[in-house]
Amino acid sequence: MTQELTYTADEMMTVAASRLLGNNMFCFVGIGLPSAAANLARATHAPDCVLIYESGTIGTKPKRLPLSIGDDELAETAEVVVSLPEIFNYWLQAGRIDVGFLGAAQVDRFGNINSTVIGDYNHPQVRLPGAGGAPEIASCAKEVIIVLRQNSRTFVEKVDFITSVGHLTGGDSRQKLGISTKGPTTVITQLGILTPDPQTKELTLSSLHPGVSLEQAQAATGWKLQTAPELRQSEPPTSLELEALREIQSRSRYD
Amino acid sequence: MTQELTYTADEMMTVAASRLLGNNMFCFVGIGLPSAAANLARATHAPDCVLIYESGTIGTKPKRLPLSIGDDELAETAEVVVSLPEIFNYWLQAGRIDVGFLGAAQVDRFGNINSTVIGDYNHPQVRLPGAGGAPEIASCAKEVIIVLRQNSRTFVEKVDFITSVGHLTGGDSRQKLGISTKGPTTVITQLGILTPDPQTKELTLSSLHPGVSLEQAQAATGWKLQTAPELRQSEPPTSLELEALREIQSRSRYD
Amino acid sequence: MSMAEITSLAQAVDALVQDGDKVALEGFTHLIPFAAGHEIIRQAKRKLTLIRMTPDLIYDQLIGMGCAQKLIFSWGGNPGVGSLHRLREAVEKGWPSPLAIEEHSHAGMVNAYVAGASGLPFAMLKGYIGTDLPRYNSRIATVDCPFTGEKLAAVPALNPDVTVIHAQQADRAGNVMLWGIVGVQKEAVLAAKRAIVTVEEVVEHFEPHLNAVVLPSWTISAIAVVPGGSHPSYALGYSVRDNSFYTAWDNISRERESFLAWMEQHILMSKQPSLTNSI
Amino acid sequence: MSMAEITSLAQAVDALVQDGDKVALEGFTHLIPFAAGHEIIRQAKRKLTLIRMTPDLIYDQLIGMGCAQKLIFSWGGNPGVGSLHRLREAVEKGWPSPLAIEEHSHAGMVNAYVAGASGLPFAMLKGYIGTDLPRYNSRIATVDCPFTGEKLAAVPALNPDVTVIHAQQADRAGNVMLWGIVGVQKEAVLAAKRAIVTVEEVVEHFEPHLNAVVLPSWTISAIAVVPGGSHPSYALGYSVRDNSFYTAWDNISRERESFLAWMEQHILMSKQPSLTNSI
Repeated sequence: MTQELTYTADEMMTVAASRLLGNNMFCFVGIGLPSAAANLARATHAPDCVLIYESGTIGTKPKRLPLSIGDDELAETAEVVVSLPEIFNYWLQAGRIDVGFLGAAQVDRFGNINSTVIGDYNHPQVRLPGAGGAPEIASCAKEVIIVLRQNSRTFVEKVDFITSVGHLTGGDSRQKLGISTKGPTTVITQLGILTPDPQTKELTLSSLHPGVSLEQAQAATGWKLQTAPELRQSEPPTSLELEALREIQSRSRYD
Repeated sequence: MTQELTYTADEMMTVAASRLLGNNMFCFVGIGLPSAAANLARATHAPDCVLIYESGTIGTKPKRLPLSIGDDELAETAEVVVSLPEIFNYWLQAGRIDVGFLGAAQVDRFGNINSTVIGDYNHPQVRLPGAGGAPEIASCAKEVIIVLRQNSRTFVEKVDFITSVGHLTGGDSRQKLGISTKGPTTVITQLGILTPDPQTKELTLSSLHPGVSLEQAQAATGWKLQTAPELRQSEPPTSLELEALREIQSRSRYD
Repeated sequence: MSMAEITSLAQAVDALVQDGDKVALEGFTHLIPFAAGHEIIRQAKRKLTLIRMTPDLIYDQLIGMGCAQKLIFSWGGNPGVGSLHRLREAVEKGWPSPLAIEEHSHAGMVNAYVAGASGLPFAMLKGYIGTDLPRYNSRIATVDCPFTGEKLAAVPALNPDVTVIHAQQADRAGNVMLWGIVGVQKEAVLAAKRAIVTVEEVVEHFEPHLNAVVLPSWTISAIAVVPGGSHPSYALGYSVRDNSFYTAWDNISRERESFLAWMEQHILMSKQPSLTNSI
Repeated sequence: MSMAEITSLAQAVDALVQDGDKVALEGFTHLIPFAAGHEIIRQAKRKLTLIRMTPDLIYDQLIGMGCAQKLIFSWGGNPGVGSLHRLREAVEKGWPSPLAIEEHSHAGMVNAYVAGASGLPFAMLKGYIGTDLPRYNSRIATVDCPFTGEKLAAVPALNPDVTVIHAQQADRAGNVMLWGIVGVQKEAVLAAKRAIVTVEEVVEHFEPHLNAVVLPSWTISAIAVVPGGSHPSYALGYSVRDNSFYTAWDNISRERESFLAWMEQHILMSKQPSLTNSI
């Protein structure tokens, strides 16, 4: 009889996200949840995954999770550090990035990301930090993976402001903008995994994390949630994954 | 009684050219005659003249004249070495250069430079090396000084090919191209010094080197040579100038 | 061009930053010129157009103290912590004064600095595609490739009146070297009419570092020696990031009163960097 | 992306250079990849579009040996010596085969590589103003600034099939470092589909140099260790420029017969760099 592991919903989310990164992939990593997942991947199944942060640190191997995009640890453990014009033009815009790994304040039914403003732009209800590198990561990386906590305020029918384009209004509307990259291929939350329908590009539920019900997922979604043809259950974190994640996080306290 | 110094026409030319460079000037230097004159200026009256070669060497202080634009001596004695995109974009195009110091295969009545081809472009009589950095030096440096040996083949009414624009067809035709820099302000040869007429922009003779007659200058010019209102005689090289020039050249034998 | 003068920070700010200037303080998380920003606050410069890719605590302070009338930026937050309360209150409620914003993406800002450093009137990039930013920022336009017809985004060049950066070292000739995460500082300095650099120290000769940026003396107007001048950010090789201060700022800055009291005590009454955190 | 493979020069050229390719050998006077060019000659690659800012002796040799059908360049000469006789004879008389030329200025070429490295379809610059180059090169166009109306020159991006460079060092992971005059090599490599690098030596760790360029392993297809591989140009820290060879080339290359005899003896019959000139 194997012992049941206990883990949090956030841990499940991070582990599920980490599994999507393959070895040798070039991954442009956002700070926060994406950074945790990417470094977990590097600590487990993808030791040669190349992590790139927008501060210009390429092939960085931090031992603790960076609090900011430009922590000294990122520079000191990088294969090479380049200037911002180089990272955005010679690396991102040039199409060298396999996966853009993004967080978001809000995501909508078609995977568009809002990190700019809640409410009207000129009279904001909540002013968010803004775009940063995300708009060009979303259009230039070969594909985009989004990780965020899901609730009815973060998963909305339509974002108030498109900071970074996903599948726009669905169907082929993204391609019609002249973008040839895939856009969001997976959205991972603490409840499950969503993937765009191949035709409509609407985000559909393709996996539920253990112990999460369809009703819970629907309640945390601002549109009528469809399920993918095969709704799977996510594999729970292995003890190896959990151990590695907790080890990383224990090295990353900043107070 | 002072002893008469003997010197060659080429030495007179180089000395006359060197005198035009002021201390602290930023000078973008072509290889060959301009390089000799610029380094003579640095060895005599303009020790803080900042020499920039298109290889990206800024503030370089070579002890011997470089045979090529990228000699190791240029890199090793430079204040800083930058890449080619930086030297052309961040330094030349950005307008940081006071003087562009150029050689030429041919120059015409309005100071346009040909270093591309003699005869028809598609069926050349003589194929020359081509533009290099000169077209943008000619338009982006605040002013341009040209140094070349004068004869009826190098000083022509109209160049076969405008590689680097001078005063185009004279008058305000240069400005009408949208260029705000001064263009060629002086042409120095082994016979004398030419400057553009303030109105017509035609190159006129403003100084003859000692021992050179007006007739000799006219014979070496492919158009009817006008003299400036005040035709001066160039000061002969001083013993200091000659000594410095010969010292530089004695360090610069390449065989 | 003339060489950089080594002077005091107070003199440099007094001589080179004027009310109404477009001022860029750059440093991407690393080498943020906090001390110079504090001096701008102490000298009560007004109506500045503040430019910075990542306005963080120092811009929260400048904005909260009423120095700015406009902000050009691409990401405004307290990295890893949350919102900038002073920036938000200025944008949302106009306190202490209304703040106009011109908002870009990082790629747009970076290329605008590159264009400024290159003497070009604008920059182009594959950018802003499908985003709502151009709807609210008329300074994002398009340009067509004359060979392929491809439509590209265009943004006007950034040419600050003054750029301010912090670097690790200057040499006696007034050249400046920075290393580690070098950001967009080279371009921000070269794009500016004037440049102020604070440094950790002056050295006889630069020891090489991989990926070091050397700014020749002629590109800089004034250098001031201010050890710890990037605190609470850091200077690689000299200090570490004071993450606890970034966390503490969230509370300090949340209310106007606590913010003003902190600024009074730690910045206005001080002539020195308020805190140091050397290795 | 995958990492660079350390292999022989012959294997690298065989695997990565195909007949008909657009091939850029870069190195601005310094670090010119002569040995790699010689291997391309030995392997009798044909119908290449050769790209290089400053075609000098190595391109004279490639052209004279019939490898090229087109040349994209901005200055073609024997630096400090004079003309390239083989290039001239190809352009003027079509020997050994006709050579199409696409001619730019240095600034145009540099920016075309930058655009290529940046994934942009074209580059813009304040360039070619008032020159006759656009009359004979239809790949020089203009673009208007959408903000100021200023007219700028535009050139298409350069994206070679293969870029070949020589560098001082590689490390065991296949990263490459060059220093001294670094030219446009970083951009030429990043703009290319494939890249071959010859190096003086493989080291355990890179010692930093001011202004060094480090090309990560992932940007390079193959690395070959070829000490002296830039002779008669030089590798700063390893060799000096063999100026006497540049001077001698003027005579060697003047006549077809003397040229072919020299190539036969020194290049075709050799598997090694024909001459070395170490410090």
